[in-house]
This record gives sequence, structure tokens and C-alpha cells, in this order.
Amino acid sequence: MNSPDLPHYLACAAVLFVLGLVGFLARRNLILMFLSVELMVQGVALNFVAFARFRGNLDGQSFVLFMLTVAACEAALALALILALYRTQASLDVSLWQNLREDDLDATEDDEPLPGMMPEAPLPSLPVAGIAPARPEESNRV
Amino acid sequence: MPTQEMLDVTGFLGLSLRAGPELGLLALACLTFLGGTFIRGRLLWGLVGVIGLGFAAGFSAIQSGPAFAPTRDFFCFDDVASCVRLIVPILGMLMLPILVAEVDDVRAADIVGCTLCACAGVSLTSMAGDLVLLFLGLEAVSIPTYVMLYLARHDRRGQEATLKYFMLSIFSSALFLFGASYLYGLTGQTRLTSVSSNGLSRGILELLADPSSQRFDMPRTLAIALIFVIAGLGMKITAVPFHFYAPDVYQGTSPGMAGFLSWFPKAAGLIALLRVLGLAHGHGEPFGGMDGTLIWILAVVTMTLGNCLAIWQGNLRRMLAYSGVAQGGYMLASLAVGPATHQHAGGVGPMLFYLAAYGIMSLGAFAIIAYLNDPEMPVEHIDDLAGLGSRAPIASWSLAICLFGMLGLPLTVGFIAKAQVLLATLVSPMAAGSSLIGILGLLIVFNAAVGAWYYLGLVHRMFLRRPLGPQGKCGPKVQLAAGLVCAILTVLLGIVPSWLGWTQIRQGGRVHAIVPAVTMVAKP
Amino acid sequence: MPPEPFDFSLTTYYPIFLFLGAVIGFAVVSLLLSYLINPGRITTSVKQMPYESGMDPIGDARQQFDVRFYLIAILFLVFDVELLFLYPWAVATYGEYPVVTPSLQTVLFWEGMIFLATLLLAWIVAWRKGVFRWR
Amino acid sequence: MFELSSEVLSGLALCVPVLPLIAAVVSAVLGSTRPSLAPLVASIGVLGAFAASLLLLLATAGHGGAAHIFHYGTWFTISHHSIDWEIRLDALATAMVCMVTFISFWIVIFSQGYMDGDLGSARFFSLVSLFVGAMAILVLANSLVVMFLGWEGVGVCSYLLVGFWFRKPEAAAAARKAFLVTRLGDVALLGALLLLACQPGSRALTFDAVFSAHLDAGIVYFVLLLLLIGAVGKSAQFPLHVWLPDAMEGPTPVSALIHAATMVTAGVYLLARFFPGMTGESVDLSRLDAIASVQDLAGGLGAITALSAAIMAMGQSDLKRVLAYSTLSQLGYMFMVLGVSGEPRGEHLPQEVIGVAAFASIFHLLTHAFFKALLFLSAGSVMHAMGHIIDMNRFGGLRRLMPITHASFLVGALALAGFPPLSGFFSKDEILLELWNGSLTGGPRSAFFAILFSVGLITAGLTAYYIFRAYFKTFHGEEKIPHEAGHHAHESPRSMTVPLMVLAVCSVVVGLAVGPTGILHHYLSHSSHWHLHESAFSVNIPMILGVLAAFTGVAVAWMLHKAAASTAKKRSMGLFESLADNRLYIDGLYLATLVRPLAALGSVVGWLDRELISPLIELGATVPRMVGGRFRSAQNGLLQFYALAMALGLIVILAMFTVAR
Repeated sequence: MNSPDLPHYLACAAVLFVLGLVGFLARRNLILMFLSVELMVQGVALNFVAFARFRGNLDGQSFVLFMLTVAACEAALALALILALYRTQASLDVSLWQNLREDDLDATEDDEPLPGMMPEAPLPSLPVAGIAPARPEESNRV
Repeated sequence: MPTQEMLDVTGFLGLSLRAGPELGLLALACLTFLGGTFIRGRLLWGLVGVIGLGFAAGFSAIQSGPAFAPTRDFFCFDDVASCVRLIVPILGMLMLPILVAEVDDVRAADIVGCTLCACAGVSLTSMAGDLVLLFLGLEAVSIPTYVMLYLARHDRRGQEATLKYFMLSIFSSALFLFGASYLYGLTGQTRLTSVSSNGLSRGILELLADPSSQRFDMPRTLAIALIFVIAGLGMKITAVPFHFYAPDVYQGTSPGMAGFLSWFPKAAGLIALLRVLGLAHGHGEPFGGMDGTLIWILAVVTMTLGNCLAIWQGNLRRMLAYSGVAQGGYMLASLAVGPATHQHAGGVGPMLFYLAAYGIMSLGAFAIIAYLNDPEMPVEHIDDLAGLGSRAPIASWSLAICLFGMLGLPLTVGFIAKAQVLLATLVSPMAAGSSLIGILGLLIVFNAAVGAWYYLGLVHRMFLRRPLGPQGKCGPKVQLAAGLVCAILTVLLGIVPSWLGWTQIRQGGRVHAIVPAVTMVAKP
Repeated sequence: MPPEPFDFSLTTYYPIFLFLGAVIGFAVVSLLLSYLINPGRITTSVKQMPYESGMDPIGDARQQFDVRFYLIAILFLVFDVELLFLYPWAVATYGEYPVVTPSLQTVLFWEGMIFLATLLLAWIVAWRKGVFRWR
Repeated sequence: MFELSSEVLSGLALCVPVLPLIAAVVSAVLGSTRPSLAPLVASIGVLGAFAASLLLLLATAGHGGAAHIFHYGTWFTISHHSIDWEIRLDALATAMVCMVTFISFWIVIFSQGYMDGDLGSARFFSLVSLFVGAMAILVLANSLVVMFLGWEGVGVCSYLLVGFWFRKPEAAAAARKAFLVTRLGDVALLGALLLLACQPGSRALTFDAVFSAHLDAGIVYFVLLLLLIGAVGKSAQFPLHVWLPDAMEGPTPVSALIHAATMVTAGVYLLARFFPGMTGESVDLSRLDAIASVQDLAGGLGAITALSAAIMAMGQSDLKRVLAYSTLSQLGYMFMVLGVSGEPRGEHLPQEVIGVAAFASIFHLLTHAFFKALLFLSAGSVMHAMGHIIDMNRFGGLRRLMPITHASFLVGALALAGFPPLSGFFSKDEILLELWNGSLTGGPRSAFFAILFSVGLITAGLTAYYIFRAYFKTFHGEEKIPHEAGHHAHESPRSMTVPLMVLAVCSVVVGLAVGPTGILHHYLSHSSHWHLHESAFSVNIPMILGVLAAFTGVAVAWMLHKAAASTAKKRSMGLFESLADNRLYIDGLYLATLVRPLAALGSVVGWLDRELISPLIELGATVPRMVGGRFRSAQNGLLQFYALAMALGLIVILAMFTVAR
């Protein structure tokens, strides 16, 4: 019972697949969405390899080879596409792309904006050495 | 694991020759990509593509014949394949001019290459006797499609369309792969014939399950695997609920590209579905042991919702997208009838006929819309077509004929297609669930009536309304020509549908005109 | 065909797990220590600043890469993955125990060459499209 | 008469539908550049079709026997049964197609004058040719599917021609209504076809295959019921009659051609083929019973339509609407006689009885086509002269102004009223005779037939009344011309009067020539499944009663007209008080006996239209819209929502097929 059994591999693959699926549905960053799909595909690859070992033939292995190649092509396309989209929208938020919909529906508003959408406060500049920094009322203790 | 007899030299070369049209198309696509970086020109590359597809069609036509029996090989040269391999290059030849006329000289070669690649992909899918080839064929359709979507239109809307198609396509492709991995695991091979027929021996089951506790329920696992595969393919077929991208993407992309989407991915998905479900051959257990209920449900939901949503649409391409969803539903309905048996011809032949007919009509409609689309004043809303009848009579009549065809009016090829699907559901009841299939026929009739609503509404706008505003200029004549050819084919094949297939003489010397329908009659 | 008995058990990875444990342990311990001996949790904007040895920090700590690197990355990705095919091809055709007959070896050799030629073609396309130009 | 080889016959038969279709295409293409050529092309095409069908008629008149079936190619295949492009040439089809092409030709000629100067007249002629082609396909088809093609084709042409002046909102609305209401019937017809296609015996879907198939009596009943609904829709019988009066918004030649002479009779034609045909070769009582129960329905609906439409026609002031209701009423006549079912009668087999009834309806169909087309064209001629004013209150006394139109309208009116020896007399007599004979058998249905007969008799009287009322109002009395007429107010041009004269001569002659001489009877006895027995023409009771009814109707119309004229005089002169009293008396009678029932019936029919048929059509549109509207909000443009929906769909399917099993 030391070595993992086929069901272990399948379970692991299924976990990967579901993680990827949830990631695809939940993440709003385009790149992370794409990576989630890659995660799903890797889960499938694990399935194939595990089955191939279990079956004792190479069909599954060769399927994985083709799958990885196709995934690489898709990755290349995804990067290129996301780059182009970023140039247009200056953001990777997927919910910005919802202009194509039934014509009398309202746009869906964000419940919470993505981090990075808010402008950050500029950094303070350090005082000259030897002078105690002014400690105004902002000393908020957490 | 390849068998030893396949791995000899002559067999290998023979196989390459048999897959010649597809290999040739792929090679030509490579050359086009390369050549496009040296020489630019829409005319040149468009011609190269059309000629290449013409050769492919000719090659396929020579190859098709009684010598091609169903095999259990990697490549499966059977009737389905020879039918699809003839239709695809022909529709590709109609598609290319529409697409090429939409892009500038710089992108022409790329879009031609991508189209060739996608055509080869659909053909390869139809020949797939193996999950690997099936997957590669599907991806050979998908990946060029992503590129083409971006090439055809890259303003904000085009980008959104590309993003949606891309993301959901790779998502569904992952679903497909998950199912495929389990199919492989259950049968121990990636050959399709074994996947769907009798590869499920008890021995495998015992091996797979833990000896101490039965943790796996084999048919249930198989059902899960098939459902994942169907879901993955459902996105390409635009089966509800996997259809959501379609209206958005059609609306966002250019008309010609929408025409491409309406047929090529859908054809690939449907053909892959009939391959995976083992419907292509009149033997083995259809639907992998499940009855056709799932396909039945998908078909009903798809055609009903597609039609009901199409009624609401104001945007022309959106409306046609939903109409395409509904048409996909009719084809699924045909698949739900099941494979041919010794008694009846089954639903696969009618499905292939419908597929070809829908391709012609849909390409025709989108060709005309592409022709009417003026970049300055795009034809977006259905009211933009008002009063077209007097402004552009040829275009409007071509469009009207294609719409009549999709509606299924007599004397168009759409009527024959719909009649075949309908009669397949009514005449050839399956052993199980025959009443279900009969109900399916009635639902098709009702849906066709709902379809009349929006198709005739469009025709009404074209001929019986005055134009609402200033009218844009018409586009390149080649798109009009493509649309006109499609319209003529729609009528011609409606009168002489036997031209769509090839006439074959079968048992008893009876001549069967509707090829796909008959060739699927079971072989002993 | 019975499966090859792989020596595949987790014991082989035992040193890696040791190493992993050490790394995680160090990280946890140091974070915990700093939390415990932290005198008063006073946060000021200055304290929140990235530490640059007493200098004013310049720019963001997150460095954005030039877009051109991405293009190169894409290109690398595509060509790199093709190696996936070359390795099985080489092993199957010319390995210690080739699985094909000698007559087929020739065919497979030329097939490999076609594959490489296709790659070359893709490379020329990329070159002609100006992907390698650093603009 | 003479022999033609089978090849020649086959070629001629092909010419009948194909020439008009070619003419339609050519005139449509020419229309954009040379609109003046379109009428010429159309008339040549239709004339060619007529010549071909006349040759066919003459060539097949001599020898009877089985129908000729000409094969031109295969259309498509339904599981080993091919649907072929075939023409089935039997006596009935030949006679019918001859009539259709003949009348179409003269109507095309008439239209050249009538549509002169109308924009889009090329479209008009193209559509009329298309209609003739489609009608020929309907009549000649051997396969039911091809017949359905023609059936739909004439429906589409009717839609397009009713809505020909689509800028007029009434015309567009009428076209839509006609299309939608007849669609209900078409769906039923399609259902009948599908039902037949599902039966192994009749899967080939040709007339012969269907008639000789061993069908279950239940199947026979449902098929005929669906066919009846289809025929009711097409032939505008109660309760699907609502579209026909509105369809008068189309150009008058269209009303004459489609909505009087040809298309609306397609339903009668279909039933006249099917009722005798479905009896089969041997006497099968359960099957005959099934047929008879559908026939009862046909007769009942026909009687309701015949009577109610005649009553409606009496109150109309719109000349074309009078004629439209008259068409409904006459079609009701044909349906009524189709209801004569095969109860064994004397030495005659049931098949023979049904055959004779079908013969009577077809005879009336043929003669009606001539005189109703004539009436419509005369009305069109009046309209043309009066500047498209059709309200009879606004013109009158036109008999001197338009002598030819007057004469032809009079001939048409006499024929319609059934005056001997005009054509309507013989055919109406045939119908009344069949109903009379049916009521005399003493079988379980004789009371029903007696009611039908009396309805027929009353309707005959009413018919004579309303058509002569229209005639007197239009052509007699003081000359009155609306100001819209302008310089048009004179007799119509030659191209319009010649067709009137030709049709008038036909209306006089056709009945006399083919009825009492037995020519038509003899000829049609060759059409398959009709089993006509020879009968000689004789004077009989229903004939006398019918003529009496007609005279009464005309006399009442004359008296009322005189009375109306005298009241007008009284108002101006202050004389003839007794006549005025008399008039008031008649008015009261009219009010009590006719206007009140008419209003009641009108409100019932209006209620049916409003509450049943329109909502049905509305429902067909509303439900899909509602379903679509429910699911629309899912299409919100969010990529991840779509993915979520896909995943949820997947999970639901998985649950359905794994957990729930």
C-alpha cells in the first residue's frame, strides 16, 4: 500500500480539474483564468498518464504529448490575445468585456473593484537622517 | 498501440495518400503563411486557397467509392468521411471569397491559411477513428478560428468576441479532454470503435475497481465520461446550455467570420459527436450503451430556445446566431434517431444532408450580409435591411432564398433537409423510446413554425418596407457572387437534391438519391 | 503486454521533502518570531515603505517587463514544446531498442525531417513578420 | 378525339406548370428594365399552358381508363420510397387544369388594361404567372408532397397578391390575415401527410398508393379530418372563412382569379379526390363509416357557410364584398354536396353515390369559376371606370354608360342565380338533386340531407336576391357617378371588355354544352375511383323548386329596388304614398327576417374570429416570445457567467444521468 494506486491519481487529477474549473469561474484576471484552464488540462494529462500506466500501453502517453502541444499553441495565442486586450482596456479584468449582450439588459456592476483599480497613495519621502520623522495623527494602531 | 501491419512502409505511404486532401490542405496552409510574408495580395492568396480547395474536393471525389469500408484504424475512411470530405472543401471554396474580401492585403494570406487549416480540421474530424485524431481535428478547427476572429475584426467589439470565443472554447475543450481521458481509461485504448462498442469487458471493470470494495460503477462512469465529451462538443455545436457565446461572438465579429462560425466549428462538433457516440456505423451499441435520451433533451432544448430567443433579436447577426443554434438543434434531433439498422436508414444520413444544406444556406445569408455591410454604415440592425428589395434586388432575393431555405419552404434544399430529418424521426422509430422520437418530430414542426416568424419578418422588411435612413454602399462583388451561388444552389438542390450526394446503386438495383441517408444502411 | 515494473514510490523523493520541510519551517519560524518580538504594532506610511537602505525608493517594487519579452516568450514556448515530439521520435526510431523495422526507419527519418522543415517554415514566417526585431 | 403518343403527352403535361413558371421568372427579371413586356410574357406563358392543357383534354377525351402517370425525375427519398416529380393526368385533373389556365389567360388579358400604369405591374404579372404554375402543380401532382408544394405555392402567391398594394395598411393586414388563417389549414394538411407517411402502406405518398393502401378505419378518419381542415382553410369555409372577405383588398383580377375561380376551390378539389378515393376498391363498412362521419362535417360546415354567407351578402354595400360572400356561399354549396355520404341507395354502390356527389361539386366548381370570374371582372371594370370606388351607394344607373360591362354582369348574375339555361342552373340543379336524392333514401342521414336540401333551396333564393340587388343598384336607377371617377367614367378599354365577352359567352354556353348532354359526366367518369354511372338529363322537382326560388329572389330584389327608387322620387315630388307604405312594410319584414338574424350571425362570427381564431394565432406568437423573454436575461455578456451556466448545465445533466438513475 505504499505506492499510490490508480484511484489516487484519478482523485488528484479530478482535484486539479475542479480547482481549475473553480478558478476559471471565480478569478477575474484574464491570465489567471487562462492558467486555470491550463490547470484543468494538466489534470486531464495526469488522468491520461495514470491510465496509460495502469493499462500498460502508450496510447495515453502519446495523447498527452499532443495535448501539451495544443496547450502550448493555445498558451501562445492566449498571451498574444491578452496582451492586445490589455493595450485596449489597460486592465486584465474580464468583467470589462461585457458590451456584447442582449440589447436591453443593463451592464452588470462590480460588487468589489479589483485591487489595483484604486490609485495608491504616493510614497512619502524619507526625512534627512537624524531628524525624527514627524508622527502626525495617522498613528493608527491596529 | 499501433499494430504491426500498419507499420510497414507501403501501408504508411498508402495512408498518406488516402489522407492526401487533408495533408495537402495543411501543406498549402503552411505555404500560404510563408508566402504571405513575401507577397501580399488578396486576389493571389484567395485564388490559391480556392484552387487548393478545388483540388482537395476533386481528390476526395475520386477517392470516394465503394472501396471505402468502415475500419477500426486510426483513419476511418467510411461513408461519413467520404461525404464530409466532399462537402467541406466545396463550402470552403464558397467561404474563402467572403472572408478574403473582408480583410486587407496584409492579412489575406493569413486568413486563407487559417481557413485551409480549418477545412482540413473538419475533414480530419470526419475521418477520425481515434480519439487522438479526433482531438487534433477539432483543435485544427479551433485554433485557426481564434486567429481568424482576431484578424477579421480587431476593434473593441471584435476583441471581446475573440476573447469570449477563445476562453469558452478552451474551457469546453478541457471538458472534452476530461471525458476523453476517462473513455481511454475505461477501454484501455484510444480507438473509437472500441470505445463505443464492446470494449467494456468485465475484466477491465474488476481491474479498475479496488478488489476489496466496489468503488466504481462502470456504466455510470462511462455515462459521466460521455457526458463530459458531449458537453465539450456541445459548445461547438452551440447546444443549449453551451450556446451562450454564439450571439455575442457573431455580433462582435465581422459578417463573413460569423458565417464561418456558423458552419465550420458546428460541423466539426456534430461530426465528432457522431463519431464518439458510435453512430457512424450501423453496428455496435449506439450512444455507448446509453439510450439517446440525452441527445433528445439537448435537441429539444436547443431548437426551442434558439427559436424563441431569435424572435427577440434586433441585431441581424445575433438573430442569425440564435437561428444557427436552432438549426443545430434540428441536427441533434436527427442524431437522436440513432444509427442505421437493417430496417431503417437512421438519422445520420439526414443529419449529414442537413449539415450540408445548412452550410449552403447559412454561408449564402452571411455572404449577402457581408456584401451589404459598409464599414462607414454597418448593417447591424434588422431594420437596416428595410427596403433592400428595391435597392439591391439580386442581393435581397439571394438573401430571401437562403432565409426561405433555413425556414424550410418547399423547393429549397432546406425543405428536403427538414423533411428528411422529420421523416427520420417519424418513420424510423428506435427500438427503445420510439414515442419520444415521435414527439421529437412534432416538436420540430412547431419549431419550424416559430422559425417562420423571424425569417419571414426579415423578408418582410426587405421587400415590404421603406428604407428607414440613408443607405450604405455595397461591398465587394465577390461576396455577392458567393451569396448568389449559394442561393442558386439552395434552389437547385431543392429541386434536384440528388446532386448534393452521389448516386449509388445498392441492394436490389434501387437507385438512392439521397446518398448519406442510404449509405448508412447497415452492412452485414 | 504487461506493464513495466517502474520503481515509482514516494521514498525516492524523501530528500526533497526534507528540504521542503526545512524551507517552510524557516519561513514560518522567522515570521512567527518577528510577530512575537515586534514591540508595538505602529504602522506609519514610512514603515510601510519598501526598505531601500535609507534611500527614497524609486518606482514600484513590482517590475513590469517589456512587452517585447512576452513576444519572445511566446515564440520560445511554441518552439520549445516541439521538443516533446523529437524525443519520442528519436528514441523510437534510433533508440537502444528501436520499436520499428529498419525499412520503416527511413520513412520515419524523413517524417522527422518534414516535421523539422515545418518548424523551419514557422521560424521563417516569424522572422518575416518581424518578430525578432527589437522595436 | 385523337391519339397522341405517350412522350408527346408527357411533354405537353410538363408544359402546363412549367411555361407559367418560366414566364414568372422571365417577367420578374424583365420587370426591372422593361416593365411593359411583363404582361406580354405572362400572357404568352399562360396561353401556352392553356394550349397544352386543351390538347391534353382533347387527346384524352376519347379513351378513358386509368390515369396517365408521367415520370420526370426523383425529388427525394424517404426510407426507400422516393418522392418523384410526376404528373398524374386523369380526367378530373385535365378538366380542372384546362379551366384554370383558360380563366387565368383571360384574366391576364383583362389585367393588362386594369393594371395599366400601376407601379410594379411587372411584379403583378410575375406573381400571377407564378400562381398559375403553382395551381397547375397542385392539380397535376401525383405525389401528395408535390401537391402540398403547389398548395403552399398558391398560398404564398395569394399572400403576395392580396398584399400587392402593401403601402395600404388594410391590404397588408388582409394579406397577413389570409396567410395566417390558411396556415392553420395547411398545418392540418401537413399533419395528414405525415400521418400517411407513417403508415407503411401509404408511405410512397402518391394518390394511388394512398387509395390502395390497407389503412385502418381510424387512420382513414383522422387523415380525412385533417384534410377537411386543410380544405376548410383553403376554401374559406366556416369557421376559417374570415380571411376571404378581407382578401378583397387585393387587385380585382386577383380576386377574380384566386379568390373566386381557382385557389379557393382547391379545397373542394382535394376533397372531391379523396372522398371517393378513400373508399377503396371493396366495400369496407367501417371505412365507409369513417368517411361518412367526415362527410357529415363537410356538409354541415358547407351548409352553415352557404346560408350565413348569403345572408351576409345581402347587407353589403361594397360590390366586391357582395361577390366575396357570394363566393363563400357557393363554395359552401360545393361542400354541402360533398357531404352526401355513401348510404346504399337502390342498386347503386356507396362508392357510386360518393362519386356522383363529387361529380356534382366539381361540375359546380367548373361553372362557378366562369361566372364568378365574369362577375368579378365586371365589378373590376366598374371599379376601373369609377376611379376605384366600390361602394354601390355612390354610383348607379351605369347601364348606358357601360353597356358591355352591364351585359356581362347581367349574364353572370343570371348564371349565379341559376336561371335556365345558363351554366349555374345545371350545376346548381345537380347539387340540389343529389341532396334531394339523399333525403329520399330513408336512411339514418336522410333528415340531415333534407335539412341540407332546404338550406340549399333557401340559399338559392337569397343568392338570386343579393346578386340582383347589387345588379339593380349598380346598373339601374338614376345615373350617379362619384367625383373620383373623373375622365375614367366610360366603358373600359378593349383589353378589358373582350375577356368579359368571352367569359360571358362561356357562362352561357358551358353549362348547356357539358351538363345536359352528359359530356362532362362521361368524361369525368374516367377519373379514377369515381365510379360514375350513366344518367340522363331530365326535369325534376328540385330543379323546379330551385328555379322558383331564383325567380322569387329576383322579384323581391326588383320590388325593393323599385320601392327604393320611388321613395327617392317621393322625397322630391311628394307623391305615391301607398307605395311608400308598402315600402315601409317590406322594410319591416326585411328587418325582422333578415337584418336581425344577420346581425346576430355577424356578431357570432365576429366573436369567433375575435375570441377563437385571432387568439389562437396570437397564442402561437406569444408563447415562444414569452419563453424567449424568460431566458433572455441569461445572456448578460459576462464571460464567466456563461462558463458558469455551461458548468451548471453539465452538472444538471450529470445528475440526471447518474444520480437519478
